Amino acid sequence: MTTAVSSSSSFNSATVRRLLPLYGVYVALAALVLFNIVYTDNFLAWNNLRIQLVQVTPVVIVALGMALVIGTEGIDLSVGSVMALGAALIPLYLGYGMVPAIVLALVGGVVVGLINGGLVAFVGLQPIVATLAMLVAGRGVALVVSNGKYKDIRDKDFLAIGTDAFLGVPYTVWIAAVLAVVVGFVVRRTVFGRRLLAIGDNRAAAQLAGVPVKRVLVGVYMIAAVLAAVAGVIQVSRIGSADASRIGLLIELSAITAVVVGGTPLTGGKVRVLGTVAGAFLMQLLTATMIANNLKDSTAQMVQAVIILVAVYTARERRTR
Amino acid sequence: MTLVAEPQLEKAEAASLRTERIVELVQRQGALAVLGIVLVVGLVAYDNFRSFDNAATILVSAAPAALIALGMTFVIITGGIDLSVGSLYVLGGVLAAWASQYGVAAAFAVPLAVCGVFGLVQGLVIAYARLAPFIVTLAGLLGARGLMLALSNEGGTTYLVDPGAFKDFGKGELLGVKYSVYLVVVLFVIGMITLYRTRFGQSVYALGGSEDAARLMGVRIRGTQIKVYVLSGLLAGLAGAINAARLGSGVTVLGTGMELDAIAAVVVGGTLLTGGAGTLGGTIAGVLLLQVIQNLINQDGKITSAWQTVISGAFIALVVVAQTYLARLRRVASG
Amino acid sequence: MSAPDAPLLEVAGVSKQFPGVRALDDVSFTLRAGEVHALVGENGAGKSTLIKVLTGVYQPDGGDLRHLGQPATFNGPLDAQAAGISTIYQEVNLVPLMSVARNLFLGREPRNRLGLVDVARMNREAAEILAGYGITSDVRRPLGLMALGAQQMVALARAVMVDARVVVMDEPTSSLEPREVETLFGVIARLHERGVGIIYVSHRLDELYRICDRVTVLRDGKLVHTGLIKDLDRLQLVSHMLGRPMSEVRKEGFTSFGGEHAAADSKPVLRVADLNSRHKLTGVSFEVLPGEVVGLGGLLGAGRSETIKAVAGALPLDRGTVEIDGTVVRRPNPVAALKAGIAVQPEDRKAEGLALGLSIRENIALAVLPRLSTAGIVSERKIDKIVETFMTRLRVKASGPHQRVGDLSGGNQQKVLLARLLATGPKVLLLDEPTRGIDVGAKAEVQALIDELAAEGLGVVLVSSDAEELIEGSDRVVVLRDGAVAGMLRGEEVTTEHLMNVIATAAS
Amino acid sequence: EDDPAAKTTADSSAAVQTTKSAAAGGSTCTLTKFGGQKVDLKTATIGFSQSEKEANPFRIAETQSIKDEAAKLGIPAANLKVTNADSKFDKQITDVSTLIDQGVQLLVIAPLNSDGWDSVFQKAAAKKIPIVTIDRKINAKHCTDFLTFIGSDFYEQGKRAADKMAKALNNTGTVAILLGAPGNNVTTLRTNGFKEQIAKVAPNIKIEFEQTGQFSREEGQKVSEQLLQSKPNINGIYAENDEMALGAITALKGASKKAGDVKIVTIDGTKGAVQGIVDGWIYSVIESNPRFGPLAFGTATKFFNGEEIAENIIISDREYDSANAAADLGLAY
Ligand SMILES: Nc1ncnc2c1ncn2[C@@H]1O[C@H](COP(=O)(O)OP(=O)(O)OP(=O)(O)O)[C@@H](O)[C@H]1O
Ligand SMILES: Nc1ncnc2c1ncn2[C@@H]1O[C@H](COP(=O)(O)OP(=O)(O)OP(=O)(O)O)[C@@H](O)[C@H]1O
Ligand SMILES: [Mg+2]
Ligand SMILES: [Mg+2]
Repeated sequence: MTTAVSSSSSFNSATVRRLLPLYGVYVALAALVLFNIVYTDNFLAWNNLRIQLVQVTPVVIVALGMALVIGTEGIDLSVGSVMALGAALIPLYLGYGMVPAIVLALVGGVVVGLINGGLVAFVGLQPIVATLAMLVAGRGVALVVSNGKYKDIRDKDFLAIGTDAFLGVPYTVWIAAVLAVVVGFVVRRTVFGRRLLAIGDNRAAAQLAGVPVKRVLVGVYMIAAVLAAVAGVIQVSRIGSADASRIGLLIELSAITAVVVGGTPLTGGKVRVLGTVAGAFLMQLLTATMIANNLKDSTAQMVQAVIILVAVYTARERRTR
Repeated sequence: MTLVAEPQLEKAEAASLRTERIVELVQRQGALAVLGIVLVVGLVAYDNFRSFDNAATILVSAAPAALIALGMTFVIITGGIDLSVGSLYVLGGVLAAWASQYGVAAAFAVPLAVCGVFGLVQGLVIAYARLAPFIVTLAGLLGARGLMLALSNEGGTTYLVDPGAFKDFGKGELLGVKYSVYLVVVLFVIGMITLYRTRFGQSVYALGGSEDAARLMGVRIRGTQIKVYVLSGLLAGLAGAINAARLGSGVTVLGTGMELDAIAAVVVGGTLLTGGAGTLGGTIAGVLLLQVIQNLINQDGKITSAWQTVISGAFIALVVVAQTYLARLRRVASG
Repeated sequence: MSAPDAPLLEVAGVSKQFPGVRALDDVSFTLRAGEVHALVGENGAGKSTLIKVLTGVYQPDGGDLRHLGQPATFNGPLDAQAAGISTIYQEVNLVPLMSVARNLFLGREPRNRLGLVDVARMNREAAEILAGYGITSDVRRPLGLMALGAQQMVALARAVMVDARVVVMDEPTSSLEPREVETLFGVIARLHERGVGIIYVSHRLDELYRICDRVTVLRDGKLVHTGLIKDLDRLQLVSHMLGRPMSEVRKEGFTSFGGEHAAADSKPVLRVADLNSRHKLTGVSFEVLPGEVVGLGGLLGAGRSETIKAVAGALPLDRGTVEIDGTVVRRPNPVAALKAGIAVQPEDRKAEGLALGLSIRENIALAVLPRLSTAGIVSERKIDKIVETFMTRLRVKASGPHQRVGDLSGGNQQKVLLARLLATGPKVLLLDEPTRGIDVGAKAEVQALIDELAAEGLGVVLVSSDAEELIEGSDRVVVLRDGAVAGMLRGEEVTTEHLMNVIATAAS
Repeated sequence: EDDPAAKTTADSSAAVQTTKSAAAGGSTCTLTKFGGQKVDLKTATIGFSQSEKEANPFRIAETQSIKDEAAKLGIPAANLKVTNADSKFDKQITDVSTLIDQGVQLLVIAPLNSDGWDSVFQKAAAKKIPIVTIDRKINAKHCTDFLTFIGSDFYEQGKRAADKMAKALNNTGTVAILLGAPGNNVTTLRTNGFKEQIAKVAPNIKIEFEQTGQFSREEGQKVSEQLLQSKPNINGIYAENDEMALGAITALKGASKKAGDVKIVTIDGTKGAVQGIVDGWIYSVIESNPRFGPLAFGTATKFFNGEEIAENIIISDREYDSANAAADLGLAY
């Protein structure tokens, strides 16, 4: 955010200082894994790992989109509501089969993404405001769509997404993994990815360099919303019911935490996809550790607060100071 | 020598300056304008909306939110954000109810002290570790809630406010209006003086306007940052305390989403989330606007809870979009 | 206190290291009372860094700082200010959203008996003070609405307002128009009389010779010369700065522009007709032939930058057309303009030009990504090739293509920006202050490059506040005033005299 | 699309609440003692403040039951003012204040929290508006602050759940509790009732795990998944509402457990949970009947007719187990 000022850099710890922000999240993750291996029963059992993977999936998927948005120096608070909307849309068309229902849910995401992106890119609202409004209204729409009630899902094919596995790894985890790879590819290797980073670093300059800023921004918010909708669909298939009032509640905070802990600065111009995934895992494992060790809710929340701070502190950018 | 600018301007420029001023006024007071419209609609459409009691209810209900938004305005003008206020609000209420057994002074002092320290710690981390306020106060949100749960036996124990001066404060009225409303008014006046007429206030604007420039101009960046987060913490704690006095107990199930409501009120009031500009008058209008909308929804009584949420969200978007367009108009008018 | 003849400020053997750069290396510097001390050097020589060390913004890694003969440490600009050291930093460092008066008085607002800021008095005094600098706009309006030059004057007023013993000016004239420069020099003369020590940084040599007593030359963070300025002629000074023998340094006083280029009978490559934008432009029209450099002249705020932006599609237009090679650019926006072959170098390279957080490579490739990709996937090989080509051609000095642009010196940043423009293979180049804030060496290179590009058949529109540069560089000059064309100089008329004439008659 | 109204009316006769002990516990209150005015419900304005969004079966059934009963009594729809606090306690206080300002003559409140109603009482008392609280009790002075509480005994529900668990496990085993939302007195009472009864009747049952599932299916499932990893030998799960129990079932299926491997006892009596008994996944469901309409309006009518009203009107909740689940599925909501 700012440049320059005070203090000097010393050389002896220079390498550590340079590498810690880059790999801090992995170090923390490794430390937590070690702790669990020692203190948590059955931690290394495949079943347990599978559960952790499955549970972290929605956060990972949402955080991937969030990372892109944050890369443009934006933020998307509406992802939880989009999950709810996606979830609420599923039962409506499940009667026509699984595919139309999923497509409809994703279209819901596209629409919200268009609105978010439109408000940010064309109207010029600050992202946090635009998506805050959508956070409130989006869940309302989800509730209206679902008529205020949750619906139990009985469609076997659809539920299979949440329960079945391929090569021993649940479908949902495959989906998240593929999405992570795709998003990573988009950021590193595509025109869209480069442009997104340029916009995050200096929007005015990107504009004058002929980057179609508005189109890219709308695209980014749309991807974020569609990913959130995917997370919503996965969540429904896992729980077996679509509850618009609950699904995705507060997930925006988890996702933002995962992104930032993973080393993507909130100031834009940089996106670290693998770091984001690791950040999500770190937070997931943290919760799991505390539940497994039957910590009280109060303690759990305070511990989480401290760990977030420490993780972000190590991951922060230290250039020029 | 006095202001010599205007006489020298050509006629056309003078005219454009005038339209600019008008647009500027409308934009700055946009929330107030919308509030006016909404009030008129309410007065015309709903009989019960017109009553004095209803006005008093709106004011009393808005009091805690107004205090939180007051602190939030300072924070947002510096370009920061404080997500911890909702948790501090609950924590403040629980502490006030617990401390009320030691008298009215303790009932105010304990929540102020604890929430103030919470704000201080956040401010220190933001100023010295230079972490993003969003993340620091997000951690603060969790930490304060955790502390509140720990103090209340995981939320299971609700401390009741002791009968006495503190409870009387919650019940007391002057001219049919609760004391807390007067307290809020007084604090807003002090807040305005602080923001517009003290050096600290100037440094708040400067910090949000351009941190680098402010630093080079000799503004104590860290000091200012720390102070606004302490202020925000104190006000959230105080809001919790006056609410506890009103409710008669330290309710533990409060405050979720309160931070977003406060941010929405501040933004609707015309304060820029990017910092550097904003007014407390706008914030009051923003708080009241959101409260009045709720009230009107209740007056109607037939809007389902799902639609209520849709309306609230759409309304925030509408006001902010309108403001953005007005701001743009103003920029065009001023060249 | 201290010995009366002790230097105001003194540093001995200071060093300052940034990641990857030794910005200052064992530099010593002395400022005496009542002297105007020039601090010169190429871009990135360490001038701004030295100033920031002197004023407490940076803590040096090593070396001593003495203030009035006493060892001192400044823990921030506030400390330095308290010690009577005022600074005008290189980039205008004021708060755009705050009012002019509040900016002027920030941190030292007049207060009434209650200790509250006395706003009425503050506004009154601000208006009085600024009137002394020729600024008459409403001090209650946000500073950001003022022109850059006026903002610079506010910064100057602010720095001089207090009883400063030392005033530091880092390139104060880079955004001032001639009249304002005179005002500034008047202020400097007054300060000089009062015995204030002034540190003056500028790339404009004639200014140095006009107002400075002594000069210190930095090169690559090292002190290479310090002494009386009258003992050095320009050639010697430039040779110190560049670190090249005098014989290699061009004769002083001339730009590196060559002669005329345009072939008179060719069709215009750019035709701008009747540009109108409310409050900004009224009926601006002109043409540029292939191989021609058309200068835009005028005072600050005349609408030169606005014209450039309008042509580049970055300013909403009420009316008007932009034609490239006979084809009208429809729906003017930066993307369409770029497609049509218009490349623009904006005035403020940090705010609008470069993505400072990204690498040189990514900046150069940014505008041409579609050409370097298939089906939306970029080809790293193609990027490498184009980046290498242009880094070599423009002689960008950097540790490599992956260096962060924000860490480069001003001149090299400008070259990266130009590289990005050229990479798009434009037909028309719009250059807004292409040599602002870059050193003599880089400046010469950029000017030579403009010549070269014109010779290759590009149409160039050049904006420069440096009259000499404008006259030397342009084949024709379109003079603007208040957003409208006030006159046109061509052929023999392209002289400083004529330019001043047109501006003066138009302004009266 | 299913129509909840139609369904509720269809089985309303069977599923309607019955009081357990009309005069159990506490004092009684009459119109004269309370000091209010006689009001004819048919023409009165009545306020109903709902605490949570009508998104789960309990809240849906509760609000619907109030509306249906009002319609049945011939109260014009415009006279029944309904507000929803969206789980925000501050909002509920404001909602009720607004209802009082609108001149309601009877308040039916489903409170989000038991404490914190001082300002509402102050206001309601000034206008002598009787307050009937349903499903959760408000801690306050009877006949001054409020008229009556109609609802279940949550502590008793916990105890009954404990009895069922003891029976299911033959008095030995390890049990996990899926707690409700923290800070909620329903959670507290259902937890205390269960724990104390277990300690009394089956001291060999160990409670090894207590984590909050926030009364939600999603959280219930998540926590149960973690539970099944760290404590794979768990014998029973006590879920403090049906939603969390349904989440736990999904978790059990995911961990390849069979129906009946882990005994689940839960509270509420939603269709999904009772179906769970039929399917063999749930051992027993203690009901918490949300159909407050008839009893609430009936009590109010009696009150305005001058009859004595008890402080607590505790309803007798059904329980479902394998013996009656299939037959009584229609009674579930
Ligand atoms: N905050 C910083 N972080 C890293 N490197 C820096 C920083 N500030 C300056 N530098 C580097 O230090 C060197 C000296 O920079 P400085 O700004 O002092 O040059 P200068 O002489 O003022 O140049 P110019 O004429 O362009 O203003 C340059 O190489 C620059 O890139
Ligand atoms: N003294 C002034 N007070 C307020 N506004 C001014 C003043 N002078 C100019 N402006 C405005 O600032 C803008 C500056 O215009 P512009 O940047 O196009 O000028 P320019 O000729 O390019 O000068 P520069 O050399 O700074 O590039 C104009 O739109 C003008 O309305
Ligand atoms: Mg410099
Ligand atoms: Mg310009």
